[in-house]
Amino acid sequence: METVEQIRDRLLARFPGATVEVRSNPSPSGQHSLLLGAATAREIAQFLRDDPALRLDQCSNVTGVDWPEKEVVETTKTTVPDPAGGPAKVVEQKSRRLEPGCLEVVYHLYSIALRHGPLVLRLRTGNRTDQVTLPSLTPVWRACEFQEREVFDLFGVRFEGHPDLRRILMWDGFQDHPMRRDYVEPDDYEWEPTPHGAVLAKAKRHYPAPAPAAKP
Amino acid sequence: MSAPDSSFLAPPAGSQVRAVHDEFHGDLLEVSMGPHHPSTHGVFRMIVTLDGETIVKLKPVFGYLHRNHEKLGENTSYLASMPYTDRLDYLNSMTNNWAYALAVERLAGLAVPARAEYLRVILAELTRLLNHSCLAGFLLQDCGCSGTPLMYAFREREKILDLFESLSGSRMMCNFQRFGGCRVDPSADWLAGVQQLTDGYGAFLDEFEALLTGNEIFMARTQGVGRLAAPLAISAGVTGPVLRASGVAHDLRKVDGYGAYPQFDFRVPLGDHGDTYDRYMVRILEMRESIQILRQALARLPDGPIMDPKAKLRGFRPKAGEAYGRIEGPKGEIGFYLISDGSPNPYRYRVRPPSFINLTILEDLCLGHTVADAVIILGSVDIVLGEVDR
Amino acid sequence: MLGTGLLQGLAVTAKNLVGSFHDPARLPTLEYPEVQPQLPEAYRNFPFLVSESAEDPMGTLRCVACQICEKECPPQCIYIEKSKDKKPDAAGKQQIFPAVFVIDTSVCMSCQICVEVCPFESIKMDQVFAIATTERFGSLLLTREQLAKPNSYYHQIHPTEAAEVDRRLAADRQAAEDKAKAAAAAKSAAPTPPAKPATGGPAA
Amino acid sequence: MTPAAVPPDRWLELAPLQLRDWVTGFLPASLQWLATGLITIVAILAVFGLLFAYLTLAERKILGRIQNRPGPNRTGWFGLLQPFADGVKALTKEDVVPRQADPVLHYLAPVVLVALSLLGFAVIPFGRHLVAVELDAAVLYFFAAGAATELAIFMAGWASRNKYALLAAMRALAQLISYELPLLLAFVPVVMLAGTLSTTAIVAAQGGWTLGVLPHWFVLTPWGFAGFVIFMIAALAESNRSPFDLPEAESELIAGHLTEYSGFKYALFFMAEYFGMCALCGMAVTLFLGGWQAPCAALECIPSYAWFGAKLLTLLLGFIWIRATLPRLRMDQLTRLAWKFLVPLALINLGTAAFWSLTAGWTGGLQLVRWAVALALVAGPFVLLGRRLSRGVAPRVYRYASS
Amino acid sequence: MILALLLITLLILASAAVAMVLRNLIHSALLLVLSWCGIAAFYLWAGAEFVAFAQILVYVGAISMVVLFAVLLTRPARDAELSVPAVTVLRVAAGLMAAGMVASILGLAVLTTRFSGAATRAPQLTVKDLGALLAGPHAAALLVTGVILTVALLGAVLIAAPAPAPRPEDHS
Repeated sequence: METVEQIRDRLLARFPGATVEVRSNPSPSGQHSLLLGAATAREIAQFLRDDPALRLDQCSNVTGVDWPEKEVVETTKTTVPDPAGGPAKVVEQKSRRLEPGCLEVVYHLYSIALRHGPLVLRLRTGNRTDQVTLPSLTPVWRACEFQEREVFDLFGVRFEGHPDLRRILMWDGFQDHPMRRDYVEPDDYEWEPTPHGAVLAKAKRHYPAPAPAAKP
Repeated sequence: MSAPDSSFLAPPAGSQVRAVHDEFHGDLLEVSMGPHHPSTHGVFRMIVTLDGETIVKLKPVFGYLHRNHEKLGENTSYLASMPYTDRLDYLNSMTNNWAYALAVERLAGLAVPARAEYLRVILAELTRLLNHSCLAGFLLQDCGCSGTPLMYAFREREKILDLFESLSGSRMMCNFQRFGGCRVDPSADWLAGVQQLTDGYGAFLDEFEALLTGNEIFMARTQGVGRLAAPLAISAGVTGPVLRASGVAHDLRKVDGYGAYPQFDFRVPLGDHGDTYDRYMVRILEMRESIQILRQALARLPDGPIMDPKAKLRGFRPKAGEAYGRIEGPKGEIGFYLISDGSPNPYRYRVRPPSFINLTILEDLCLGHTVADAVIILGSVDIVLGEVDR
Repeated sequence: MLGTGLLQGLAVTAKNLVGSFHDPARLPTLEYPEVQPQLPEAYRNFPFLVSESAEDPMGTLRCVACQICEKECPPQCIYIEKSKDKKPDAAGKQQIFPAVFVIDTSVCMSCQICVEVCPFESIKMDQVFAIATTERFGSLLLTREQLAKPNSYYHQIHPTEAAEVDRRLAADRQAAEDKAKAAAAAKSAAPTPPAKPATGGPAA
Repeated sequence: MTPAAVPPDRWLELAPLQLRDWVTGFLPASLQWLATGLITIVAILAVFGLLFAYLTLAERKILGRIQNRPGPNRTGWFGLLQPFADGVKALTKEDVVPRQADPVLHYLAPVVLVALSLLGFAVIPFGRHLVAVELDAAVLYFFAAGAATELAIFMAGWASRNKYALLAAMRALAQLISYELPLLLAFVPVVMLAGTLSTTAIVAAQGGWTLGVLPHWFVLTPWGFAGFVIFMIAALAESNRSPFDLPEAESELIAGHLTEYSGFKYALFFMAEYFGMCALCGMAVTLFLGGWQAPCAALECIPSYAWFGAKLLTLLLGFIWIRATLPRLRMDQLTRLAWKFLVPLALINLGTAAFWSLTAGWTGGLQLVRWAVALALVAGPFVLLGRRLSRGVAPRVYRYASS
Repeated sequence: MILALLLITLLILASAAVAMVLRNLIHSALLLVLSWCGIAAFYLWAGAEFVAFAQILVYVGAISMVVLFAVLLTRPARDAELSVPAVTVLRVAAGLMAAGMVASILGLAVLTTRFSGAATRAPQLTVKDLGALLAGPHAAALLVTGVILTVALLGAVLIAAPAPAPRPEDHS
C-alpha cells in the first residue's frame, strides 16, 4: 500500500478544495493517520473505497475519542540583545494558551480485495458543545452503522446522513454521554466496606462523616 | 408500543423480500423476543413485526449487559485491564487476551519469544475448537434436538477447559497472556494432555457430523435460510466464519500473518451459498483445520523463555502514540485500538467487537423468514452478549 | 427425504446410549457432593496471606505492607493500613507489618494479579470455592486474621510452586547474608573509611 | 370368534380373569356386571397410570444416558420415586388462572383432553381374553375418540386469551388435522386385509406362524411395513412428539397453548399427551405387530398380555429415542410432509394392499413375483416422492481458499 | 332404559337451546358439539355402532373444527352492535302464527303414522354386511356422494385461494 503521504498528495490532487493533513504516530506501530476536513469527508471516503489502487472496502473499526480543552504552556526562548552592549540574554517566556477541545472519530480502513491496510482516517468536530455534527460514512460502508450509533451514544457526535441515529447501548431516556472525559456519573453510590482511593473520595462526598464507620 | 407507522414497510435495500406488502390487509403482530428468551444466547432482544408467520421488520435491541468496559480501561493500568478482557467474549478468554497483548506489544514495540508465540497459537486454536463446538451445540438446540448435540459439544468443551484450568488456574477467566509473552510455562504432561485431546477430537467431529450434517430435517431447516451476499457482508464489516461462509476468502491468520501462523500450513474453508448451513459447515471444517495446526504446533514447539526478559510487569508506561492490533478470533476480527499519552493508564482503550458488528446484517438475513428461522439465523451468527454490549 | 441421514443420527445416539453404560468417556458426570472434584494444582480462588509458622500467624506474616497489591488490584478490593512500629521478619530485619489487611471477597475476582506483583511472595492464591455466607458485608470481608494461613498449608495446595518459592527465598536470604558478611569483612579489612554499606534492598 | 386350534389356556393366561370373577363373586348377581365394568376400568387406569408415571422417568433417564449423563437418580433408589416427586410438585404448585381467561373453558380443556385420550383404551385387546369392550367397529371408535382431542387443544388455546397461546393453538390444529389423514389411511389396508373393523378379529387374523418361526403379522408384508411406518410418523405428529413438537416449541412460542397453565392442569396436559401416545402405540401394535400374538410357536407359553406389553414398550422407547435425536420441522415443512409425501404414499399403499389381497391365491414361483411387485409398489413411489420432496436439499462439498 | 333415553334427549335439546341463547359464539359452537354427541349416543342406544362412531368422527372431529375456524376467521366488526328491532304486536302475532302452523304439521305427522306395538330391535348388522350392502346395491349412491364431496372440496379451495389481482376497493 502507498504511504500516507502519497495518498494525501493524490487526495489533494483529486479534491483541490479538501483539507487533508497527515498526523504522524510516534509509536513503533507506525500507523500514521490522515486528518480529513468534514466538508468533503464522504466524497473522499467514496473515492478511497472505489479507487482501483486502494480498494479499501472494509471499515474495520470506528472509534470516538474525546480531546477536552487543554491548557498548553509554551516556553518560547527569545534572545534579547542587552541594551548595555553585554552578551545577548536568552529569556524564556511562558505563554499560556487554551487549545480548544474537540470530539474526534477515527476510522480504520482495510482492503479485503488487495489485502492491505490499515489506513487511519480522523474526523474532528468544531468543538465539544454545539458544533458536534460530522458526515456519516454509513452510506459508504454499512459497517459504520452500529459503531457510529455507539459513538453518538457514548460521545455525543451527531452523524448527519446516518439512516437510524439512536442510542444503541444506553437506554433511550439517558441524557448524558458517559465516555466523555468530563462525565460525572450519577451518585448511586453504594456503601462499600473497604473504600479507598477514588471510592473513598466518593464515600466522603456521599456520607459527610463516614470515616470512622468505614474502618472494619 | 407505538402504532407501526407505514414508513418501515419498504424493505431495506438489498433484501430479497417481494413487495407483496402493499396490498396486505391483515394487521401486523409485534412480538418482542427477549431479553429473557430461551434461545437468544443472553440478554438480547429482538422486536419482530410479523405479518402472519413471515417477518416484516426486526429491530435488535441490546445494552442490557453494558458495563462500559472501555471507560474502565481508561481508569486502570494496562496490566489491570488484562483480567477484564476475559469478560468480553466470556467463551474465548485466551483469544481476547492475545488480541489485547498484541495491540499493546505493537504500541510499545515489544518482541515476543518464539516459544510464547507457539504457545499463543496452541491456546488460540484450542479456543477456536471450544467456541465452534459450543456454537454447533447451541445451533442444534435452537433447531429442536432436545440438548443431545449440545451435551456432546459440552463434553468435549469440558476437556479443553480442564486443560486451561490446569495451565492458567481458571477454566474460563484465564488472564494468561502478558505484554511480551505468556504468564506460565506449560509442563510436559500438560502438553501431553493437549496432544491426547487433539488426537481424540477428530473422532468427536466424525461422530458429530454423522449425527447432523447428513440429517435431512437439519438440512431442510437450514439450507437456503438467512442467505448473506458477499458484497453486503464486506460492506457491513462482517468478519470471521460468517464472512467466509459467503465465499469471501478473508482470514486474518493468512492476511495479517500475525504470531507464528505463517509457519503452519492450513486451509481456510469457504462456503458458496452464505446460508445457515454453510455457516455451520464452515465452522465444522475450521475445527478440522485447527486440529491440523495444533498437531504441527505441538510437534515443533521450541524451547526457550516464554516472557520477553525486558518486559516490565508494573509501572508499564508505553511512549505516547496509538496502535490498532487485531487477530482472527473464533467469532471474527477482534481488535484493540489504544492511544497512549505516556501515563500508566491508556488515554483511549477501544475494543473492536466482532459479534456486535456481525449483528448489523441480522435484519437483512431474517426478512421474509418465519420466527423459527430467525431463531436459527441468530444462532448461526454466533453472538456473545458480553462482547456485544461491552 | 430418504431418511438415511436420520437413521445415521439414530445410530449415533444409540451408540452413545449403550456406550454410557460401559465406556467411562461417555459418562463424564461427576456427582458433586458425594464425589469431590480433583482440582488441578494451578487452580486459584481468593488470595490468602502466607505466614511462616502456624503457631503465631500474626507474628510471622511475610507481608511488609508495601501496598503494591492494593494499587495494582484491578477491582481495588484490598485495603491495607501500615503499622506504626516494626517487627523482626524471618531474616531478623525490622520490617513494618500491616495493622489492617482486608480483602473484600464480594469484589475480588481471583485474577491473581496481586500474587504476580507482590515482591515478597507474601500473598498466594487459595483453592477454596465452597464458601457461602449469610450476609453480604460482615462475613465476605476477610480480615488479616482470617486471611493468614501457614506456609505448610501453601505447600499442601500448591506443592511445586511452594517449593520453588521457598528455594528462591532461601537463595535470596543466602545472598543477603553473604553480602552482609562481605560488607562486614570489607568494613573490618578497611577500617579507615566507615562507609556504611547500603543495606540490602528488599529481597526481590 | 376365537380360532379353532388354540392350545388349552395356561393358568397364567386366565389369571386376571379368575381374579376378577373371584372379586365380583362377593356381590349380588344384579351388581356383578357393574363390578366387572368397574374393575376393568380401574385395572386399565392403574396399569396405564403407572406406565405414564414411569414413562416420564424412563424418558428422562434414557435422554440422559443418550446425552452421556446419568439422568435423575436422587429421588428414591436410582430415581424411582421421581414421578411421584413430580406429581407432588405439580399438585403443590399454585394453579394460576389469568384474569382475562375464560374460566369455564380454561378449566374444561385439560379435563376433556384427558377423558378423550383415555377413551381409546377401551377397544385395545391387551391379551387373548383381556379386551375391555368387544365392539364390531372398534377401530372406528378409536379414531373417533382421537379426532375429538383437537377440540380440547383449541379450547385450551382460545380460553387463555393470550396472543401466543392462540397462535400456537392454530398451529397445533393445522398439524393435527393434516396428520389425521395419513393416520386413517394407514389403517385402511389392515381393515381391507383383515376384513373386519373389530380389533380382536384383526389380532386373530394375524395369528399362526409359517414354519413355526415367521409370524403372520401384517408388518412383515410389504404393504404392512409401509403402513406401519406411515402410521408411526402420523402417530408422532398426533401426539405432538418431536420432531413434530411444534405447538409447544420452546425456542419460539414459549410453551404454546400451555402458556397460561400451571400446577396440576399443566401436569394433566402431559398426562393426556402420554395416554394419547400409549393408546396410539397400543393401536399400532394391534394393527401391525399382531397384538398379543407371540413371535413364534415355541414362545406360546409366555402369557399374551406380556407380549403386548413388550411390543408396546419397544414402540414407546422408539418414540423417546427419536425425540433425543431429531431436530424439529418448520410449520410449512411439516404440513408439506403430510400432504405431499405421507398422503400419496398411503393412497398408493391402498393399491398395494388391494393387489396383495387379490393375489392371495398365488403359490410357488408366483409367490416371489407377488412379493417383488408389492415391494416395487412400495419402494418406487417412496424414492420418487422422497427425492421430489427434498429437491433443493443435499449435503454440499466445500472448497478452500487458494492463498 | 327409558330414563337413559330421556336423559339423552334432555341433553340434546338443552344444549341446542342454550347454544342459541349465549352471546359468546365459541361457547355456543362447543355446546353444539355437545348436542351432536347426544345424537351419537342415540345411535349407540339403537345398536347402530358404525353410524354412531362415524357421527362422532365426522361431526365432533371435523365439522366442529370447521365451525370454530369459521367463527375465528370471520372477525365480527367490533363496533357494529346487532340491533334487534323493537317488539311490536304485529311481529309477535306473525311469530305465533308461524309457530302454530309448524306445530300442527308435526302433530298431524306423528298422529297419523301407525307405530307398531312392540319396540322391535334393529336387525343385527355387522360392519362387514354394511360394507357389502354399500358396495353392492347402493354402490351408485356411494360414488355420487364421493364425487359431490370432491367437487365441493375443490370449489372451496378455489374460492379461498388468495385472489391474484389486488382488489382496489378493499381498503381496511
